[in-house]
Amino acid sequence: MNFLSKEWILGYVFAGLFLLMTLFVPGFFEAYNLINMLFQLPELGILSLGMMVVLLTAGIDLSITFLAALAGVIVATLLTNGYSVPVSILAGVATALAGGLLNGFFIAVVGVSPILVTLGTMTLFEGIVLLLTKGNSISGFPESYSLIGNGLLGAVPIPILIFAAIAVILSILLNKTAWGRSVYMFGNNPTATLFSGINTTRVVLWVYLFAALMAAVAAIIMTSRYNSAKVDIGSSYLLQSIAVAVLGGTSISGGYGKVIGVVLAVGIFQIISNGLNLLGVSSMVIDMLMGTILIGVLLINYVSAKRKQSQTA
Amino acid sequence: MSKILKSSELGIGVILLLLSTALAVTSPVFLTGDNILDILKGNAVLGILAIGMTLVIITGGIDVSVAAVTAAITVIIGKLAVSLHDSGWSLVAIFLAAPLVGALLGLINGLLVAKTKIPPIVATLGTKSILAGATLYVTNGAYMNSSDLPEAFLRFAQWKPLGVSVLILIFFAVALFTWFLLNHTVIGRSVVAMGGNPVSAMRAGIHLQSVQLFVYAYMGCLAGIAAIVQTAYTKGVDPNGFNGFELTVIAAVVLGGANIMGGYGSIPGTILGVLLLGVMQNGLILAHVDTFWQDIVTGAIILIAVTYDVIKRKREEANRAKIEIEA
Amino acid sequence: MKKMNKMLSVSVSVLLALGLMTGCAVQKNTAAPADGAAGGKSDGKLTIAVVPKLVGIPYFNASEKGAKQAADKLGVELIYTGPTQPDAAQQVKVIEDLISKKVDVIAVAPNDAAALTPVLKKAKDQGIKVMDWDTPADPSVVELSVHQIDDEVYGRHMVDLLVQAMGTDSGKVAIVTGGLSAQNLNTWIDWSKKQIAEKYPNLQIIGDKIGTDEKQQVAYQKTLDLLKANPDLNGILAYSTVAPLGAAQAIQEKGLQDKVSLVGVALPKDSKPFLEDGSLDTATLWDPVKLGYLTVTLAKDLAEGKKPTDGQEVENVGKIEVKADGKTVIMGPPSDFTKENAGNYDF
Amino acid sequence: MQPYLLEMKHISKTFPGVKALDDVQLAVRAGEVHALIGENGAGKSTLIKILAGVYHPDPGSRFFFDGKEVEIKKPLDATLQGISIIYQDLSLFPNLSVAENICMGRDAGKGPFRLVKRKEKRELAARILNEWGFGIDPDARLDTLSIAKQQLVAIARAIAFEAKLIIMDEPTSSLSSGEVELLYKVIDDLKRKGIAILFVSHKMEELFKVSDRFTVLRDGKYVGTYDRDELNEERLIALMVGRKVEAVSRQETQPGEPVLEVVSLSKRGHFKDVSFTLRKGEVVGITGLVGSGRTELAHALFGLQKPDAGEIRLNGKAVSISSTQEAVKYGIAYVPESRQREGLILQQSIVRNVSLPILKQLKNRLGWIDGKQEAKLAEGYIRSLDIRPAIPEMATGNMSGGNQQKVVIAKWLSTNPRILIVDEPTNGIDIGAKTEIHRLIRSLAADGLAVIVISSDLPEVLAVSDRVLVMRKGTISGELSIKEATQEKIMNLALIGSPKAKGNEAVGL
Repeated sequence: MNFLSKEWILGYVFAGLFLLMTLFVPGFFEAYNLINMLFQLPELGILSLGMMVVLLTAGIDLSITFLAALAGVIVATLLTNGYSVPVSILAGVATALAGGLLNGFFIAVVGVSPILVTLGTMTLFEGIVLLLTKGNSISGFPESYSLIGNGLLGAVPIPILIFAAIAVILSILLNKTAWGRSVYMFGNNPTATLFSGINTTRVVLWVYLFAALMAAVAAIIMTSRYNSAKVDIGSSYLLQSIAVAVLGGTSISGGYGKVIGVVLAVGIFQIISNGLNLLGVSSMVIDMLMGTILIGVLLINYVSAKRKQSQTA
Repeated sequence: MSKILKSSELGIGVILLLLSTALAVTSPVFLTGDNILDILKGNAVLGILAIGMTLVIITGGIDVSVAAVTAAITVIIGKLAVSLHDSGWSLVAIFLAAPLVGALLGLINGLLVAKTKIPPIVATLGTKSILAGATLYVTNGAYMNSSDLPEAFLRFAQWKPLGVSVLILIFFAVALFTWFLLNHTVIGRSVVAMGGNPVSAMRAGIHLQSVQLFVYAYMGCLAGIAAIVQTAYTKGVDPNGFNGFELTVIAAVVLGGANIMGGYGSIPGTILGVLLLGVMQNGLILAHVDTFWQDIVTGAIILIAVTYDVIKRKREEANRAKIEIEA
Repeated sequence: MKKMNKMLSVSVSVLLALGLMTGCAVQKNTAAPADGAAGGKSDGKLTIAVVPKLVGIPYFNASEKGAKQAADKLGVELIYTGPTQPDAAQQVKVIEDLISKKVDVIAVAPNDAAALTPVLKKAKDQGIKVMDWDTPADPSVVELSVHQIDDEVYGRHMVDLLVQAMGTDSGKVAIVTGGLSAQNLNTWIDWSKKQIAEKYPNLQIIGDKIGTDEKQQVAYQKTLDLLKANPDLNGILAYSTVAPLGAAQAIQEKGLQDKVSLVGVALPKDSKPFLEDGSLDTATLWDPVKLGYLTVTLAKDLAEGKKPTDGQEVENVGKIEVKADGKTVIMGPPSDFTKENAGNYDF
Repeated sequence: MQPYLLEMKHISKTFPGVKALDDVQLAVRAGEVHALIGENGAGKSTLIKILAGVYHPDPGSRFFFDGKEVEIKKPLDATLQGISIIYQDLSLFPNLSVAENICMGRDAGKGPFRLVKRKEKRELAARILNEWGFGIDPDARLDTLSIAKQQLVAIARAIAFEAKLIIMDEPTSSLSSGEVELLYKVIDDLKRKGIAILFVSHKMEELFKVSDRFTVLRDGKYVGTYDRDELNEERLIALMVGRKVEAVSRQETQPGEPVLEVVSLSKRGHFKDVSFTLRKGEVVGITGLVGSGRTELAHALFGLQKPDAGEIRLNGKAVSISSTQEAVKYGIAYVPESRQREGLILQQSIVRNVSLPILKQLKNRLGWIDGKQEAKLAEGYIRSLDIRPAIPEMATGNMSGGNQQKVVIAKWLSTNPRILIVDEPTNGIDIGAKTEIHRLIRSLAADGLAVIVISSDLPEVLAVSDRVLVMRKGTISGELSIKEATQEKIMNLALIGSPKAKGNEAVGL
């Protein structure tokens, strides 16, 4: 076991922060607040997992939050027009997948660089949502729908269960299936992966479809939790999800990244934002701290990697 | 002739030309000198930042903190203006401080990128949130209007030598200077060489870390100039005025044919990219495109432009191979 | 093992540094002293949380000022906090954390009314009094709704002002707005449109509302384009506190002060230069400082079980109007700022 | 005897934990071609990097150049002293013009804001290109040139720096035979002008053709310096390896039924009207100039490129191969030209590289990758192909070239192919490993595999093939059985399209 790996370092930071907050922030270590955090964390967590998979292939998906908004608006429109919950959710997921397919098509088939494609589709999806909603929010969903985002199973919030399930499934997909293995291999060396008889087009297409699916799931949780769908809901998660994925150890140039790292990273973000909010620290300062921590953890990684190198070389 | 046809700016040029023709047909106002000057003036800030970003992208880097840096400097300009009032020094102080502070902030990015090997997008994402948070924390978002700015600065903002706004001239000057820097100075060629092949560049005696420090500092310096132009353009300071602007800047550069992985990128291309975005925004209103369709059209045009570019490049490559075998 | 110790010490020192920074930040933030947050009610003081749509913009800074004045005067603890972006999701998180903190009253200006309904219900379940201010939330959850203005009156008032400035009730007008998805702006725009349809049938609205991203330079550019695309334009209605400034700047630049009339929602201090040269004819707004003051005053009353009454005189604010439902409070009519009076305000 | 141009004495270099060079010496005279040889890991590249200023030698090392003791601290110092190095990857800039490539580095060390004299540079570049008859447009962008032309640009660059010593690291590794001849001619010209050349290569034949003297290194130690007359191939190999290496003993195989038939296959701009048959158990060598369409043909067979016309028949049945996974399905395997770029995922382990093409077959009951089966597979190949180090979790990037190539071959054997296409199998692999790879190819054929070996290395082609196809300008210009094939005949087919030259002079390009 390498106790100095990126993931362990994140674990130390997570535990340390948790301890610090428990000791010094009143109200932090209370059942209500802990459950509260479990409600808050999944949206960003799920989007970050989607982003992580894209980053593994050395790509990026700037359209992820607006795709989520689009999926959410579709679900909301159908729900408010009397369609049943499953039908509406299915339609939302289908819409997101269509968006993911569009991204995937331009990236994997045509070969345009991901940042360009998703920059374009980001604007495109935003435009479609605006056109559909005229900028207004859509609300008023059935009670059963709002359970998804607000319900508890025993004492555990349903969204965190969804997040946990996704994390486990993604872990298995990435580590135990041919697709997952190909994702890492493609991230390291796309040419050699293609030359090994892997259908890299399909691998990448599925990556963007997966990200789109994550966008849809996050959208369902958000619309259900907030009882509303709107063009800019969750828009601040875009850069946050990249930051979380990277903080979680995902290499922006592809080929490395672990689910556990991203989960810890989203936990770190959650603890900081919640703890400091409880302390009454201004949101602006929280933003600053997030940036500092991002750079700080990467510096630690850099230093430890360098030390390791000089020891083994 | 064949050289012109092959240049990587061609794709975007064609799209811009088509769009402009369509607009000229639909709107009589589009091709007037007045409108063109408005487009240029309105996109001077974007242009200046995009030019700086071109150098960063050529080296294979990226700077997502650019909007936060520019916003921070507009605030500093505002503070300077208030504390110095109308004294003759205020203008000098602003013109010295803005690029200098920008270069210093850029240098921090450069140090992070060059010395710690943190990927540029991540390092600058970090500095972005620190800087944006700090700016808001210090100002609390307070807005400043023209009555807070010195008279001399306002006169400067209105100055129109040769009938062209000084802001456009600054944009052109920055473009021209950077083009010259990139093509005719040692550091400029080092930037291009590093983008083409960093290992070879090191072997040829180019100090890569210095090049990186330079491009990020230069980006920061241009952000300072952009902040002056922005303040002159809006005659006010809005700490929130640049939220999300970094993506527009990057879009302009990559639309202009720069390779996001480094190596390729040109000042004329970037200017075309800036113009495409500017013309699009301008034209959608002039052509009376429905508000709610505007984003969709913009997104679609970006997709078409980048796809066209890729297809063109692929075709070129195929043709290149053919030439070899027949020769 | 040695290596590990080293690593741990690095981690710990980073954590300490963070803790230190946090400490400083808290100290600086005198509005919410750490121990006040800690005890909540330990010193018997009421804790009132006022949540704006976002922090760090002039309008909500002005309300914060008023809220603080009221808190000092009335001896209550005030927490004024919100997200840094007008994102409903972030706002919900802020409120959830406030619930954890066990405040007594939460007054919120929703980014998206519907999106807050679940979290406000949760707050109520925890025994927290819930009210809205600035922008109405779901009326079924809030116990009190503080409106600066009657939306219908305000929307119609803007059109009246524009007609007055144009000097005629026929011609072409355009609508420029801050964000296409801003709920309160859209409400006003809808009432304005209704007013035009009902009262000024000869006014023609050109195109749909134009969004400007809450950015002055964007409003400036788009208004320029608008003026060029419609040379026969007579008037512009500008909603959001940033859009009128950009629009006025465009009119100023093209020297169209006499040809194109502009009425907008703007703070007097920001719009003074434009009012003075006539590019902006009238800015109309309420006093956000008073709004903050009123919000905290009524929040305290709410916590103490006092209901507002129609015509009640609120200190430093004036007479308020209470609608028939007994919980919708209207601060008063809008103030119109012109070049004559703009200098008298400090917000 | 003239004095030495370059003299390095007592050169040692210690890396943390490793002594890469131990009291090594090297002396080169002006106007000679001096071969620096040794197996991979012998310390050649470390020594070259010290010469180039990339590494600093340990204290006590002494370095004389042009009569005085010098200290080389950074790459630029070496260049300015008159030592130019042409790296195997050429170290050029694809996005710059030829002229700029030639002059790159001239301004290094000057103030960053000094102006670049582009016109002057262009003139200098044009003059050199012209004087030496390289026939390259100084304004062309480098990435529009062939590798051979790029190599000439690299040489022109050394000339432009008035180099007194040019180090060439495996200069012929990506050149075809004809281009190699051109390079020899240039080397001759350089010699005549008194420029010394330090030549690093693994190809015995060419070493004896161009070199005047040899310095041999082994395991970071100096073995000796010898005149050409003192050595023969066998002796040289013995000096390098420290033992005797046996030549490939050829197991004669009986070709079986045709496995692959290619009929009039064409791809516009790449190859035209290519027809041949490949039988079970035989090795067919395909050679010709780089750019003659060999690799493109292989790509078409492996589904990486769609041919415009013609037919591919497998076991008598016409098939269309439009993707790599289809190729794999049909039992075709391709060991690509560039091991590092196309063959392996260097960051990943041996296990993961070997299992990559058959991941879908390694499923257990849950549909997951069966880790045990996967490890067993890799361990099996590590044993049967003698891959070293025998650590399944070893990242392939940390292995030697020969072992890397074995991993690539293992990867393909795991798919149970019927046809194995090997492109430049021993590029940059040292002698010992080279014969091992050759032996492996022969034994695979003996086991019934049909093998195509694409190579520019004529001795290699002759060593492993049963039949040789020569390509020229996209077509097959001739076929030779191993009994009739000679290097000369192959060269003639590759260059002029007929096995008999009118006179030997015509060959030299």
